[in-house]
Amino acid sequence: MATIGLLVVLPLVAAAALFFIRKDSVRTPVVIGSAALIMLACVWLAIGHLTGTMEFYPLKSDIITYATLLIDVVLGIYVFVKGIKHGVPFASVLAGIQTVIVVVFELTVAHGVSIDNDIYIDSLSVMMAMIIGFVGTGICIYALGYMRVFQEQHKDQEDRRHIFFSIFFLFLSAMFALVFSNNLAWLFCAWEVTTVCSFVLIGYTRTEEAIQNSFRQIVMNMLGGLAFAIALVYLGSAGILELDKLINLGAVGLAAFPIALLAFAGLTKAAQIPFQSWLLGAMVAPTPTSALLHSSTMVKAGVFLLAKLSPAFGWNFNGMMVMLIGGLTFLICAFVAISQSNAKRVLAYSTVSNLGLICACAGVGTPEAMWAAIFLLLFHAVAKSLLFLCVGTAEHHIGSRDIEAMDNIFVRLPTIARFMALGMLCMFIAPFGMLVSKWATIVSIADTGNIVLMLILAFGSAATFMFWAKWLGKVLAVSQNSPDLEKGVYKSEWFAIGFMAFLVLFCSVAFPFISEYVVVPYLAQFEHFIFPGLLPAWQTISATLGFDNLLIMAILVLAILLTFGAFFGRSKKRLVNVYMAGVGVDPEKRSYRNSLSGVSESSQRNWYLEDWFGEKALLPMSNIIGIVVLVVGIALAFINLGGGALL
Amino acid sequence: MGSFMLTKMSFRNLFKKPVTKMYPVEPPVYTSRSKGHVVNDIKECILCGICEKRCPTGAIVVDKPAETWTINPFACIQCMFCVRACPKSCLTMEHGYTPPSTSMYTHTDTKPELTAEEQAEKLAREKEKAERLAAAKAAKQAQAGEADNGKE
Amino acid sequence: MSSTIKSPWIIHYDASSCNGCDIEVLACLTPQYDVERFGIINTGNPKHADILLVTGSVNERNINVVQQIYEQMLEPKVVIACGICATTGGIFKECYNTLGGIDKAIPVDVYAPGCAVRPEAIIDAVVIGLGILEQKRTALEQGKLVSEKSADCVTAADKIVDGQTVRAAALKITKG
Amino acid sequence: MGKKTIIPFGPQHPVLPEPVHVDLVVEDEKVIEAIPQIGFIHRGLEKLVQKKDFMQFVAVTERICGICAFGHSMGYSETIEILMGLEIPKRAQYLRVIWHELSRIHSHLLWLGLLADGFGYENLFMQCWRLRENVLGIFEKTTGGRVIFSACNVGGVTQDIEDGDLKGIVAILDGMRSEYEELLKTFLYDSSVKNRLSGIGYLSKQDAESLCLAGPFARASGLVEDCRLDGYGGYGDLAAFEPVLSEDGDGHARCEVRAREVYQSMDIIAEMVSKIPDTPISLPVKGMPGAGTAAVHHVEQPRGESFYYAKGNGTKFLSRFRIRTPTSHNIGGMTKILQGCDLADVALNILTIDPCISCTER
Amino acid sequence: MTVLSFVIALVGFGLVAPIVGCLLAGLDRKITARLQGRVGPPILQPYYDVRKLLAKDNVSVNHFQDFYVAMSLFMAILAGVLFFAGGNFLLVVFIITLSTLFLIVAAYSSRSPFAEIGAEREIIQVMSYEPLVILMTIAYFLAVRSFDVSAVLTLSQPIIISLPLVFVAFLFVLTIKLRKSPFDLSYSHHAHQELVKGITTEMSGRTLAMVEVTHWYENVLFMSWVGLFLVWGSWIGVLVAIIVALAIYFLEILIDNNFARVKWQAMLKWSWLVTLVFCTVNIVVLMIVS
Ligand code: SF4
Ligand code: SF4
Ligand code: SF4
Ligand code: SF4
Ligand code: SF4
Ligand code: SF4
Ligand code: SF4
Repeated sequence: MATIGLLVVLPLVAAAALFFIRKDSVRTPVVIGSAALIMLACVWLAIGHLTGTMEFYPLKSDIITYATLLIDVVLGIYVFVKGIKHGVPFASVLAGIQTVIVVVFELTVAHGVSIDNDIYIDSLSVMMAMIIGFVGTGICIYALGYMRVFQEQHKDQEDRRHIFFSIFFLFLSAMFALVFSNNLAWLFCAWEVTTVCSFVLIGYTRTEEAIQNSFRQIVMNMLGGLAFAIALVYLGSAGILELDKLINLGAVGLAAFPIALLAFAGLTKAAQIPFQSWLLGAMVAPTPTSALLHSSTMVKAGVFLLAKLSPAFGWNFNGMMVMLIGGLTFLICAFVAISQSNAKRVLAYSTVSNLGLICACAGVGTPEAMWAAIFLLLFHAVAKSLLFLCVGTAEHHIGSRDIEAMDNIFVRLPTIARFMALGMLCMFIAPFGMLVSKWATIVSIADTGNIVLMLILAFGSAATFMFWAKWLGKVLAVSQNSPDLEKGVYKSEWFAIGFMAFLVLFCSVAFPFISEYVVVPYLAQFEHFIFPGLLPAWQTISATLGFDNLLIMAILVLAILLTFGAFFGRSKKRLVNVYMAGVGVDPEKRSYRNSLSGVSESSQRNWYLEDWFGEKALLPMSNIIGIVVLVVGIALAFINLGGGALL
Repeated sequence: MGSFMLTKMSFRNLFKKPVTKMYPVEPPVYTSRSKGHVVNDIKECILCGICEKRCPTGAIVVDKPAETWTINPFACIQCMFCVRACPKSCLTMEHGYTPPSTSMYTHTDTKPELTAEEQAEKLAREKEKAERLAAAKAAKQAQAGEADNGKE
Repeated sequence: MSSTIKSPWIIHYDASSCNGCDIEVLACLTPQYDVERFGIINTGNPKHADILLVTGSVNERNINVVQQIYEQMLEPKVVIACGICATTGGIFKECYNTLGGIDKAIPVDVYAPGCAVRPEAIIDAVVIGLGILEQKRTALEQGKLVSEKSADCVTAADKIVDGQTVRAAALKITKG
Repeated sequence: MGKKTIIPFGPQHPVLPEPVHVDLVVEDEKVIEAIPQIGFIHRGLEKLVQKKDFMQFVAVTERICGICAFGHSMGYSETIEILMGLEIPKRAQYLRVIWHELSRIHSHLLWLGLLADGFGYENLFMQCWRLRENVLGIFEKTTGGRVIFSACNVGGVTQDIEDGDLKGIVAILDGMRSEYEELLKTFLYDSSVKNRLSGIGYLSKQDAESLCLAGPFARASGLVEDCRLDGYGGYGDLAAFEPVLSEDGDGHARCEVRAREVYQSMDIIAEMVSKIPDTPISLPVKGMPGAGTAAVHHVEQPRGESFYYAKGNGTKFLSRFRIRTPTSHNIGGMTKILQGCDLADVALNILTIDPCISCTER
Repeated sequence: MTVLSFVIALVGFGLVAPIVGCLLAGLDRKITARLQGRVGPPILQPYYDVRKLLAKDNVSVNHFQDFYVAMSLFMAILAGVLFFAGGNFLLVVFIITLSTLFLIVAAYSSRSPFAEIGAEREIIQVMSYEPLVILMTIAYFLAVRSFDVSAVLTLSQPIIISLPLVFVAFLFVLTIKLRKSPFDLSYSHHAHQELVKGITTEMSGRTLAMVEVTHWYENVLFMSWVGLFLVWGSWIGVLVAIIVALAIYFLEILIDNNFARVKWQAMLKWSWLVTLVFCTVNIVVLMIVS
């Protein structure tokens, strides 16, 4: 309990301190020190609670409640003012409405509701805390070096790194608060803080594009926030303001409407179709921001909420809505990712796609599906952050974030390229985590016999294979000697990247154990209210997935690591030149005698299949479908499921 | 439109004996006109050198003093110009190509040494020829003499 | 007898042939002659090929190409000059842009004459080439190879050159 | 996306029977630029007229190209015959037509095979070449050579075909018909073949006209373009001659035109055999091509019009000999159809014009 | 799957599969030749080829390619072993995909324009067949109620009875997996394609030999997938499976010899369409019936 407090307060203090620190020499130790402390606190928390059952803490602190109200109001005013200033009145309107609702709600309805438990701990939230604590802080450390280079390369911009780091830690604090709040009002407050933090971070560079995209983000997430606020009012008037109670109600169907609204909020935050564009727009921000948003904060808050709500889904309209939106997003964004050549955009689409899968799993709501969702969340966090950090560093050293520019990066940035490849492997191929999680998804879907999801999964996986494999190929292409550009990479960057790589491998190897000792016990507590007749969680997973299979995967990971360590690049073969149809000139450059008797360089560009899978080809239609599904889903929840009964 | 349109032929092939000529297990089959390599019946050859002049690739070299007729089979293009040009018809285009080899070589025919009989015959022929020539010369002179006489 | 001579993969390059020899090389692959009987595949890729069949003579333009293809082939390898143009330059040897036979560019192991070279001659040439290939393989195993045609290859191969031994060697391969 | 895929296509490339080089710029698999280059087979044989006398030179012209070998020796001989005012005997004219049309059959079958190989239909390639061996067999039987057979020279032909053998040729060709029918159907109607050929490399009739295309390439775009219509040599005695045309202008049309021309050639041969008169097969050539005389001539080769120019100077050496070959006409069309095609169709598009690099570069 | 069955499968598949695969490949070439009216090579030709390749000079374009190819071979063997040990079918599918990925990466690593385009096409091929393979495993689960391969042996009838359309769709993509015309886009054994030798352009000698052997293992594995549809809890099932698998293999050879190579667009479109229609119909019917 105290650790939780510590986890929320520590980063807050760091944020406050960093706001006033403008010197690198002071900032570095502060960041590293707070990061270390946060990590320690996480470890401490894990030792106590990782495998335990759910615990609740009645805090009953009015001070915190008023503080949250205050924060909500401040945030509302901030966004309101920004919206006016930058000519986006819509954002101001949303912020205004939301603030008014919340203030009225807190001062009237909420006051009358008694809250039993404000804070809870279960293994899922501990796991989330670990992700935030390790991955999030790792990214903060990475940002030290990265932002120094960034500032050097953008001399024209005012040095606002103190704000940057301050917001980073604030973000972490909010995330910690978010994963442990049982009090929905508190949760809402943390929710809004993350929205505004990412708003600030996306707009960090203050370029026109950045500001425009930050507003797209805030508008879309304010929509979600509004839904959240309405849900709060609705629930408050029914006397329920606790997450666990809400979830327990879920299956009964009375809370269908507020849960639909919360799911909507989760979907916006998780950047699901039709809201995917805000996350794509967020790519204009410096890479640590993207890494943070994608791996451990923001979008993870969205899927975390959905995963929490998951037991309340299932074969009801809400579950259907979440599942369809998630499935659609998974499929479409995986396809669209094929057509992207900007590395960060590929990562973004892949994130959206993966989040879609998590949402779909959450929507299915069976124990295996939840199991899959949780692991997808975990592996996505570690692998994606690794990838973002690698891309960021690569960008600084090769001067482009285009995949095509990464040609021959294997020789130019040897270590980065290898780590990048590791991250990619983890994203889409057995025996690494993401795929094993996807495996569980397949199992759960096969179990429920949901043909639509089956098809989505089958085709989406194929698309996933394509966009990763071609990028991977580009990264692993070898020429015999090119300059090594890795010299200038900062230690902090190396540390963060190495740390993420370690996490990726650790999770992959420890997979079976995480499953057995952390996730399965978590799921076991829900067995009583989902699908009566199905086996309890642990047994279904062992029957269909099998602990031994997980073990095989883990052993395979180890075996691959060992063989790579032992043999990779150790071939003794004599090197020869590449085949150039008989007219090769310089094998290093792949040049050849061309048709004008000059010398041309041969090159290879990946396939993007723009006509088939381009944004223009796929997104408009899917956005429309997404909107229709959302509208119909929420409307059904409102009309059908007897919203009145609860009131 | 349709698919598998070649299948009938494929099945026919499958159950028929393959058309493959089993060279080199079976020797090659030549037609009566098959062109292979040029052979000189050197006994008949008079080393006139016409073939050398007509050969477009310079594959033939005739060395009159040494009494040799040489062909470079790695330069001959089997055009048969030489065969058609030979006044003695001693060149023939034989079946069977020059076998491939690890090095290029030439083939030389030398006019064979004559046997005693042939020698005698040749001598006799030459003698007769000389006589004939002498006679002709004499006759010509005689004629000329007559003509001179006539003029006078 | 090693597998090397049971699986000679070829690559064909048309240096400056008139097509006459080219189509005969191709004809070798087709049903009537079917050199796949001997395990021959037309790979079209120097890195996979054991035997380089060159047709036509070399000129200023293609001499580098011929050399590059040859260099990109892995040892053990054999070059067969197919046709009169490839052996001596043939009727074109006096042309201003013709440098002469293939041996002007790369070491040639077997010369197959004929204008156009007959499929049977190509088969014979390959059979001779196989003997050389086998010797080169042994040399390679013993670490004695060799990108140039080594002297003992020539003499040893010469021994099996006359028609009879060629036939005998070929029979052994096709039956064995 | 700054970067483009740039591939050196050829000169050594398994899909190209002859060395051509194309700088291909490709996006995904779409060709956005193709710059061809030739020159790998240039020998400079036209200059050989100064070293080989005009009678010998027929052996050189025959080796301009090993596929239309006979056609080139015939074209050359006829040019010289025009130059020297020779009227060769009818039997020789007819025999030339027979060999020439046989060459066309062998050339088209060869091409059909290569095309099949180009779209990855190995079996079809094998079957085309299997049938083609029949024609090569006829060549060997009548002349002794399989591909280059020195049957033509200035003044006539070098060897006769007995009447019995002529009947035999017709019989062999008739025997081929039923099997060829199966191949033809496969080429024209098999869905997988159509899938590859239909619609690729389209050229309209206007394009064909403005690009001066020749031969089947032009005829496939609906252009009536066939030198045989001029009735030179034995062609003048044909009862009727209608070029095979198609209006579609795509790869499939080119395939169809050539495939159907095989029947046409078979018919021409049969007609020639039935009409062939019993005259000598050559006439003695006396004298030299006169000084200052020049002649032009054209011949319809399997790939289209081949154009000859010869100029005499009173000696046995010509002072000039020039050829313009069908591929020189057609290469403009090829570059045009390569733009925007798929990488997988590059080889096919190159093949459908049936390029003759050997004769083009000489 | 027990450790014992794993060990037995390891020895059995590890040793027998290459022999069977080699013979299948040899048979393929022989029958192909006969269909074309040729004599064709000896049945053991693939074996000679590999022996020959092993004797070639030891060179490469970089120090990584042969490692990737070795990994590809290793994964193919592992997939087969897991399959024959009666392990989890999905696991087998994933591992064989991993094997393909290593091959793709090996091709990329060469930085040869032809190999790289081959790799891109291979990716497209994976993309074409992957949906079906995943749906097939799901259909298998629906029919057997287990992902374990060994579970078919407990059935009273072969699963083809409940999954006929899935089987047909599988045959469709089998052509891609066996790298047969019309779908031999990324590389084929015969040259004359626009990519020289596609993926294997830069592989030579031992590396190429490994690719060939991988292909043998893969072929045996894929043919046993065919067999999987036909076995049930009786030894006759195994017999039937072998006969049908051989018949299917012949069918594939026939298809190989009767089709022009298609372009990737057509491949993707057709295989997805077939997958979508056949699998959906079959699975829906299956779910309604059961
Ligand atoms: S032309 Fe005849 S006779 Fe004269 S040298 Fe030649 S072969 Fe002898
Ligand atoms: S056949 Fe022709 S090339 Fe051969 S020697 Fe006679 S004239 Fe010369
Ligand atoms: S040898 Fe004769 S057929 Fe062969 S390329 Fe030379 S000229 Fe042509
Ligand atoms: S003639 Fe033409 S090709 Fe020859 S050198 Fe001059 S410009 Fe170049
Ligand atoms: S074509 Fe004519 S001008 Fe050109 S090089 Fe040959 S002889 Fe000279
Ligand atoms: S077009 Fe030219 S190169 Fe091609 S076959 Fe005919 S003559 Fe030969
Ligand atoms: S068109 Fe081509 S193939 Fe035909 S004769 Fe002319 S050069 Fe030879």
